[in-house]
Amino acid sequence: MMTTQAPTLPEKHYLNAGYGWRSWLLTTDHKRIAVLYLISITAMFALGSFYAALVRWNLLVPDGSHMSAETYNKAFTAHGVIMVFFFLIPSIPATLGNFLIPLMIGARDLAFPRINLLSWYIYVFGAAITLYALLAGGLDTGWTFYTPYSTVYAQSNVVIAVVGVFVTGFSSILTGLNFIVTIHTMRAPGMTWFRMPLFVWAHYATSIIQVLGTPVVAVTILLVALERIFHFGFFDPNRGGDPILFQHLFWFYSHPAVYIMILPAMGVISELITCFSRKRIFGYSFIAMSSLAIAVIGFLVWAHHMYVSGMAVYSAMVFSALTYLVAVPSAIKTFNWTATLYKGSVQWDTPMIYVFCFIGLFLIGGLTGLFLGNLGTDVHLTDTYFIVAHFHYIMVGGAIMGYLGGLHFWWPKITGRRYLEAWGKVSSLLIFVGFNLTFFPQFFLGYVGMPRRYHVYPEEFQVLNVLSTAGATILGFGYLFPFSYLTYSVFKGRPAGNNPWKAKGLEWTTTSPPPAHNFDETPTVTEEAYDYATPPKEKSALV
Amino acid sequence: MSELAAGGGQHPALQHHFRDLEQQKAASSLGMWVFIAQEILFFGGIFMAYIVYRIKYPEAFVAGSHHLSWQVGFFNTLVLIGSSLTMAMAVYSAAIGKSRRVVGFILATVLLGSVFLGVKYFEYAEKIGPCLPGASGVGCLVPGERFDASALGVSGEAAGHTQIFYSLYFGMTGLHALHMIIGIPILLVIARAAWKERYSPEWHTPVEMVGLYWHFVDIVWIFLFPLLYLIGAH
Amino acid sequence: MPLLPEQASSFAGEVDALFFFILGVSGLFAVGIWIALLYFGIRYRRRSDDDRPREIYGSLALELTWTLIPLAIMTVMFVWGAKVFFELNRPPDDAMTVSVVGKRWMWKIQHPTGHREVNELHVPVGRAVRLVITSEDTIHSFFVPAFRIKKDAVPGRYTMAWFRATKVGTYHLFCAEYCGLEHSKMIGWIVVQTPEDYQGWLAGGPRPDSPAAEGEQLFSELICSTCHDPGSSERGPVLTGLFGRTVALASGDTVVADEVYVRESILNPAARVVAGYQPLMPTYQGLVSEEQIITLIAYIESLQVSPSALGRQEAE
Amino acid sequence: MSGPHVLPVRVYLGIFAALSVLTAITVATAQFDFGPLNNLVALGIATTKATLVVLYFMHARYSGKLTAVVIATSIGFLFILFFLTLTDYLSRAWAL
Repeated sequence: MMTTQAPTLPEKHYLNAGYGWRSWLLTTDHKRIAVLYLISITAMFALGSFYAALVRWNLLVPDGSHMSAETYNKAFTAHGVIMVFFFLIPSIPATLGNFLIPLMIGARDLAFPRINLLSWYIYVFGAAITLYALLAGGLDTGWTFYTPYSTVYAQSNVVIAVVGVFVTGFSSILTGLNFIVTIHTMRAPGMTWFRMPLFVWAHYATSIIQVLGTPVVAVTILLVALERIFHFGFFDPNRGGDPILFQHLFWFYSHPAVYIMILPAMGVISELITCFSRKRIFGYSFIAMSSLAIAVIGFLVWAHHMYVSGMAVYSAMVFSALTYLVAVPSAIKTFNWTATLYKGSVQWDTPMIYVFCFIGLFLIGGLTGLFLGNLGTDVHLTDTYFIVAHFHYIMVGGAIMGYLGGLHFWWPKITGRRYLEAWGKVSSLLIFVGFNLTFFPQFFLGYVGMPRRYHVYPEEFQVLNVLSTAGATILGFGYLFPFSYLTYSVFKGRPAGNNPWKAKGLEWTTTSPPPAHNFDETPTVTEEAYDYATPPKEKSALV
Repeated sequence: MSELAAGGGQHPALQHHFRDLEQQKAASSLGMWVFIAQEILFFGGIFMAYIVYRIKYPEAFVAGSHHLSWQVGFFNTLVLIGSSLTMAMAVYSAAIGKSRRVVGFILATVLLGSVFLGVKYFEYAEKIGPCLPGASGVGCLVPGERFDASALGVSGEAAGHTQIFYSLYFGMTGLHALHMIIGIPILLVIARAAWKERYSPEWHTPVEMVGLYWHFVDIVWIFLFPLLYLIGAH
Repeated sequence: MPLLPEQASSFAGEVDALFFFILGVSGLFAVGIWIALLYFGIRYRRRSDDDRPREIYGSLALELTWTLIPLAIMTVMFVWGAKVFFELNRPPDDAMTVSVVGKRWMWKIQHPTGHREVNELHVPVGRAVRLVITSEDTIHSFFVPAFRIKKDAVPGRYTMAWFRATKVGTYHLFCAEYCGLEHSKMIGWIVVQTPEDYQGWLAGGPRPDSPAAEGEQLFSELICSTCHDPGSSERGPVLTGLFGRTVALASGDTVVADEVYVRESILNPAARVVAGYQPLMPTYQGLVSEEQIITLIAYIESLQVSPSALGRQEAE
Repeated sequence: MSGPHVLPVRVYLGIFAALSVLTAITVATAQFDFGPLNNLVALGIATTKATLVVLYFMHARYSGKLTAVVIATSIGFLFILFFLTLTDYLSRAWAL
């Protein structure tokens, strides 16, 4: 560490720019909105984890004696709905994206600050409606709302939940819209597209998916609600409707949605891996373009969720071929990250541990996707625990590891204070172990044929389920650590100084925490991205 | 904050985080177009349902469409195209600084929009009326138990499938009408601001933005009219 | 605690081979990258604060190699997968047809001989069995892990799967598409027997009417004969020898009269009218259940020979 | 959406007239049965009308490349939804 006197907090910054409820609930400062999102999605993550615990608790025993089938069905549905719509989709874009994109491209704020606040209120309003549906009576259709169960046979709060998710969808659309316009029109002079941080590229690609994908699922679940209220016949086979059409429209969004969840984490990894190996990213343009490629090709592959649904064989072959195509950009990214480490100067701080966790686990998640995109093996594997393991390796092993890594990396910039490095290392390893113990056994459960969403299951699957529940306990316990020491650091953490990691990027040229208006003068960018050869410019001591 | 203060009499509408008015207008315009892109996909979902079911049940769609009066649809289309014209004239008037005309044209647009919704109301009333409790149920075209396909001149399974056509009819025209119901109050807000001389040739972005939205709603109807009202020879 | 499912059908071997091929290739790449990650991470760990690593921008050659090679390998995976998928969806002609109707939380199965079973399916080993699957309410999914087959039961239409059991034994049958409260209880067994045991089982069970006989009874009850019997007013096409034949339609194109066409003509007669006939037939939607339709189809299928000879075939 | 660019009024009136005429044509052609041609004509006219509205009423013609890219992308993704879903529905009847 530098030998100069210990860093101190700047006297004026966005956190003390105003106090009291009004300064927070009516703010249009993208940094404060990011903090509001951080608090609300952490709460939703806690609730989603509670339901996950319920599911794992039930699966300890094969006879389902721990809870009724109805409670179990409502628990896995709530776990799915909360985690997908209220944690994973907003997680990185709404917190780190909101906070960092203006800073990274040298802008004072997002293009539409009021719409940014509106998107948070829409998120909270949608969450309130959905939580009412989940808590007062519950929803038992699964987060996928498959018809005709959701439209004709379900006796739970389908319409209320649909309205909640429909409303929340617009929060995601507005965030995406805000990012696209900001990245296009508000880059600082000199910040050309190919000098932008890859974090911004990843969010640009994510925003395209958010804007173009979310409305399709919005109208689809709206049709489900219309069918339940007015008995329209869209998906009801007795009236000529086609349940498979619902699956097409639903997965048209819901597959690109998994790229909404993983692309921002990839952006975080590109930032972290360069800083902690103090080296330029390997193949910048390839990683940037692969983000866009994932966003576009991601829209062509949705029916690999439907190979056994009774769709046409030839059509399934088209989707299988395209699914293999979408695997290529992810492979390119992984190879490029690994190549970035070559001849670098790797520092194993907590964020870097999360980077290694991300790449290692995302590799398993991505490669198991090859089994599921494959027509032959998917017939056996779809709707089994192999699928559950696959998407948890991508979402928890990938997106959440990336989210935690980014949170730790930019924590000094967001709060101005340092967290305790030792606790960071311990908890990241604990989370790594807990995660693998939870989900690796599920690959075997899947291949042996245990179907998804089963309240009771044959005895021979019990041992693997007990292993998985044990892992879930460790994972749950592991997540408490970052929650506690990060919160602790907000109040008691040592001031971190403007650039504790000596990272490149415009956000590190501001004070920690940054001033309310980000930059006194709009910076002009002269360097290429990740130019770690030249030391980072210290914030000029004048202003 | 030094750079801002020296902005030299910058435009009152310029928001603090933009460099200049040009950047702000470019951002607003791109934002609106991206919003319209999202709306295209939103309607795209229900148009997908229309395409699939029209392929599966052609004769039910022909029967259902014949029962719709294309004359009313034709009149409504002209009304909506007219409202698009008045909207474009409103934007034109804002661009040449005639605030009074902006208010006039926007009110004309609102009027034509209301006429359209009024016609829609009567079309719906004619189909929904018989379905209400206590009503005879003859001629009820709302899909559900009381759906009465006798007037459609088609029997058996196809009669059941006309329920799909009317589900799509109410779904698509309902979504479209909802977009107009949301558009009209926004138009009135812009009209009030124009009445207070807020807009000038340099800055009349809100008028342009609501114009883009209104034209998009008109385009949706331009596709809805032939697809719902004019299927097969009338 | 089994880690690998039994291989009890003709597909199982090939699906497993495909699975282990993908596993092998993915494992190779994964381990390779893990080792590279850890090796680079440790070998080039930060030794002093002012390390200045060399500027490496990237290399087109490397990018191409790790794009084209994975693409080539994945093409092999895709082609092999497509081949297996084709086989899964194309039953041999000699397969015996078993109808499966999913109804919330039970599987109702009917053999060609008319035997009915709930949540159980007895099949002779080595015999190709073609499953014609439908559902009476929500979507279900007929999943037999040991045979590596799975097919959704979609209400309102037939879907098809087939298997050829290769090992005697009892194997799990699961419902793999969430269908409500008792989704996890909608399970059962596939009992694969030697041909002798199977015949014994067939004989042992209560002697049911053959579906064709049931269909014939229903055919007369619903007075279909007034239009369709030879020598009647012949307002409807004569059904003798119809099943499996290519029928010319009024609209000009032709269709093979298989289960799907017959079922559709019962529920939606006006959809594809036979050439030379008027669409007079009323719909039977809601008048006949899925099982009754299956028996009608079985009866029409049995009309290969003139109806009078039907009695003799019954007696054998 | 460049500010100073203002179209003369007659352009708007001309476009309005064109739209009305095209609507009349679409209604007229719907009276006769050209078989599948009816659909093509109806969609063709509707697309022409939509393009006129986008280019002139919405000033897309004078709004630069980015607006064109946004419009093209959204229509492109719409076609992805339509055509890839139809690959399923249209190929269901094909024999294996």
